[in-house]
Amino acid sequence: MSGLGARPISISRVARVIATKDLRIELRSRVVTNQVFPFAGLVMVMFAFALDNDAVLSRVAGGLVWLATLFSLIILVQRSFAVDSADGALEAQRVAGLDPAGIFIGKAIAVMAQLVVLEMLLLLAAVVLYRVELHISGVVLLVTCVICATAGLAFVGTLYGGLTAGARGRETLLPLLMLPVVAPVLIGATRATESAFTSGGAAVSDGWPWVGVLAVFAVVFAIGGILSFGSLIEE
Amino acid sequence: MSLVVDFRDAVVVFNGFPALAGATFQVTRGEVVLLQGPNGAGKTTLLRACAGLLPVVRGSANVLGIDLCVDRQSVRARVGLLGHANGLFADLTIRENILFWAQVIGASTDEVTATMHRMGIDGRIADEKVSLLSAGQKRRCALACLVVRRAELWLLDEPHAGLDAKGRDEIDAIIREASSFGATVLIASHELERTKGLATRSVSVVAGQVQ
Amino acid sequence: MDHLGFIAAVYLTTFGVIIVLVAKTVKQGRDLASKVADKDKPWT
Amino acid sequence: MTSASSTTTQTFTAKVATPTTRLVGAMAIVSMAWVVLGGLFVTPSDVNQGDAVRIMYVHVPTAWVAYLAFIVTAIASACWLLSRKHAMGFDRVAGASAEVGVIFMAMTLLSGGLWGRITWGTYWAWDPRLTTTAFLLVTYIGYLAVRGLGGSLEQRARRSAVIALLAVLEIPLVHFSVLMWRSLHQRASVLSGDGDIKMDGSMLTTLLVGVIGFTCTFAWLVMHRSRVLAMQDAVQSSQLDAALQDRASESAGLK
Repeated sequence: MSGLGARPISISRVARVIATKDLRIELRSRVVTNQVFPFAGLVMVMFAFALDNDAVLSRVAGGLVWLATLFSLIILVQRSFAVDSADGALEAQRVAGLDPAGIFIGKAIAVMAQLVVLEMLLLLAAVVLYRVELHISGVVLLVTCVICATAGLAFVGTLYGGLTAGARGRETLLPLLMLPVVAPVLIGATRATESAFTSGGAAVSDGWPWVGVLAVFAVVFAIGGILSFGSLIEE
Repeated sequence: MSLVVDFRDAVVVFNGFPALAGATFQVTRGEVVLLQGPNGAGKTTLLRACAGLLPVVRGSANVLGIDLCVDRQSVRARVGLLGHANGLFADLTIRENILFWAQVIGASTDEVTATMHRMGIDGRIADEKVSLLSAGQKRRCALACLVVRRAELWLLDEPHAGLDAKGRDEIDAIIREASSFGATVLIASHELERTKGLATRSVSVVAGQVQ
Repeated sequence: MDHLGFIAAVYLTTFGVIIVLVAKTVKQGRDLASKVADKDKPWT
Repeated sequence: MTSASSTTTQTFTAKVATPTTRLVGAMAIVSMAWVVLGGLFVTPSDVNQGDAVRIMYVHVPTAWVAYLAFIVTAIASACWLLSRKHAMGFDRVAGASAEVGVIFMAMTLLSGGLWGRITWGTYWAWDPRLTTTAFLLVTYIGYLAVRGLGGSLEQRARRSAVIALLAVLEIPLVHFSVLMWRSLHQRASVLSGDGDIKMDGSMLTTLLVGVIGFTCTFAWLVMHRSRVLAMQDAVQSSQLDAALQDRASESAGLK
C-alpha cells in the first residue's frame, strides 16, 4: 500500500481492460459459444421449416442471416451485462469512477468480437443450408458490410443494454427499445448481403451504397453512446 | 484535522422513502468509525450516499472535499464501497479479478502480487474461479480490490456477514492495516463487540439520523 | 356518400379518443387540484 | 399531506385551468366543430378521391400533431439537458407531449390505413412516410416505458431526455434507409399518381381550420397534462415531507 489516492485513468485504458475482461469471461464460461451460437443455428433451421422452398430460401438468405443475428444480439447483450450485474460488478465499476465512455467502448468491442464470429457461422450456415453462392467479387463487399453492421449493432446493443441493466429487473424492455433502432442495419446489411450473394439478380455494386449507410449508422451511435452512456447506467 | 465526511442535515431518498432523514455526521481523516443501529435505520444508505451513488436531495454533504450535491462523479474514484455484493466476476479467478482493477488504474503486477500475499489469497487459491470460493475468500478478494484501487475512504457494509470466526479475524486485520496506511474507514455492522475493538469511535444510526 | 362506414369510423375514433383523453385529463386534474396546495401549482 | 394542511394555512382552491387554457380550449372546440360540419357536409367530394377525401380533414391534422408532439418532446428534452438548473417543467412538457403524441400517432396510422384501403385498395404500403411513422410510434412507446422505470425525478428526466434525443438520431436514419430501400427495389410506388387532390376554397379552409383546431387541442392537452404531472410530483414530494416528519418523531421517541 504505497500511498493512497486515485491516479488518472484514460478512457482507452478502461475500454481495453473491460473488453479483455468480457472476452476472457466468455472464454471461461463458454455461455455464448455453447448456448447463443447453437440458438442462432437453430433459428436458421427454423426459417427453412417455415419457408419450405429452396428457391425462396436462397433468395431471402441475406435477410434471414441478419434476422438471426438480431435475435442473438438481444441474448448476447443481456449476457454481456448479466456477468456485470450478477455480483454488483457494474455498480463496482460505477463506484470506482470508471469513465462510462470507456465502459461503453470496451463492452461494445467485446460484443463486436462475439458478433463477428456469430455472423461468420451464420453466413456459412446460409451457404450450406440455403444453397447461396458467393463469388470472389462479393467477398470484399460482404466483409466490409459485416464489419460496419457489426459495429453499429454492438454500439446500439451496448447502449440500450446499459440502460436496461441500470434499471434492474427491466431486461424485457431491451428488445422494444433496441429493435426499432437497429432497423436501418437490418435493411442495409440485408441488401448488401443480397448483393454479395447476387440473389434476386442483384449486382455486387448495388451493395456499396448500403455499406455507406451502415458506416454512418455505426459512427452516429458510437458518438451517441459515448456521450450518453453515463446518464443511462446511473440508477 | 481535515474532514473526510461532512454531512449536515442531509436527506437521501431511496425508492421514494427518506432513508436518511436529516443526518449530521462528521469523520476526520484516519478514523475508523463504527455505524450501529437496527436494520432499516439508514446505515446502508449513508454508506451509498458517501460513495456518491445516491443523490443528496436536501441539506449538504461533502466527501473528501467534494460537494455531493454538485458532483457525485469525481468522489467515486477515491472511495471504495463493499456492500452486500462483492462486485467480483464469478467466472474469473482471484488473480484476474484483482488484475482487472490493477490494470484499470495502472498499478503494477508487483503490487497485485504483494496485495494478494498480504490478504492470504496467493498460492494455489489465486487461480481458482471466484464462483468456487468460500464467502470469506470472496470477501478478502473484494477487499484486495479496494487495496489495489488505493481507496482513501473505505465504506464497508456488514463486512463480517456470513463469515466464520477465522474469516472475521482476517477481515479485522485487513481493516487495521488499511487504517494504519492512512485510509479512513466507515463500518456498518451488527458485530458490536468485535468492531468496537477495531473502531476509534462509534455512532448510532436511528431512523435515518445519526446520533 | 361513398365508403360511409370508413369515413364514420375515422371521425368517430379520432374525436372519440380526443374526447376520452380530454375527459380523463380534466378528471385527473380536478382530483389532484383538490389535494395539492396552491403553492405547488406554479401556473397560478 | 394531512400533516401539512393542519400546520399552515394553505388553500387548495386553484384549478388546473387558467384563462390561457380556457381560450385555447374554446378555440379547439369551435374549430373542431367546424371540421366535423365542414368535412362531412359542406365540402364537395374530390374529383379523384371521391368522398375518401373527407378522411383527410382529420388525418392530415392528426399526423401534423403527432409529428409536432415528437418535435416538442425532443426540444423540451434538449432544453432540460441544457438548462443549468434542470427545470423539471421541461421534463413534464416532454413527457406530456410524448403521451399525447403516441395516441395521435396511433390514430394517424388508423385513419391513414382506412383511407389507403379506399384509395389504394390496401391498408398498408411500404412507403417511407408510413414506415417511419410506425417506427416513431414504437420508439415513443419505448420512450414512455423508460419514463415509467422509476428512480428519482432527476434520473427519470435525464434518462428519458437521452432516449428522446437518441430517437432524434434514429428516426432520420430509419427514414433514409427505407427511402433508399424502396427507391432501389420498387420504382413504381402505390403512392404515385392517384394521391393528388384538387382543392377548392372550402376544402382548403376546412383543412386549415382542422390543423389549427388539432394544434389547439394538442396545446390544451399538453398544458393540462404537464400540470397534472406537476401535481403528481408535488404529491410525491409532500409524501416525502410526511415521511421525513414520521422518521423525525420516530428517532425522537427512541432517544
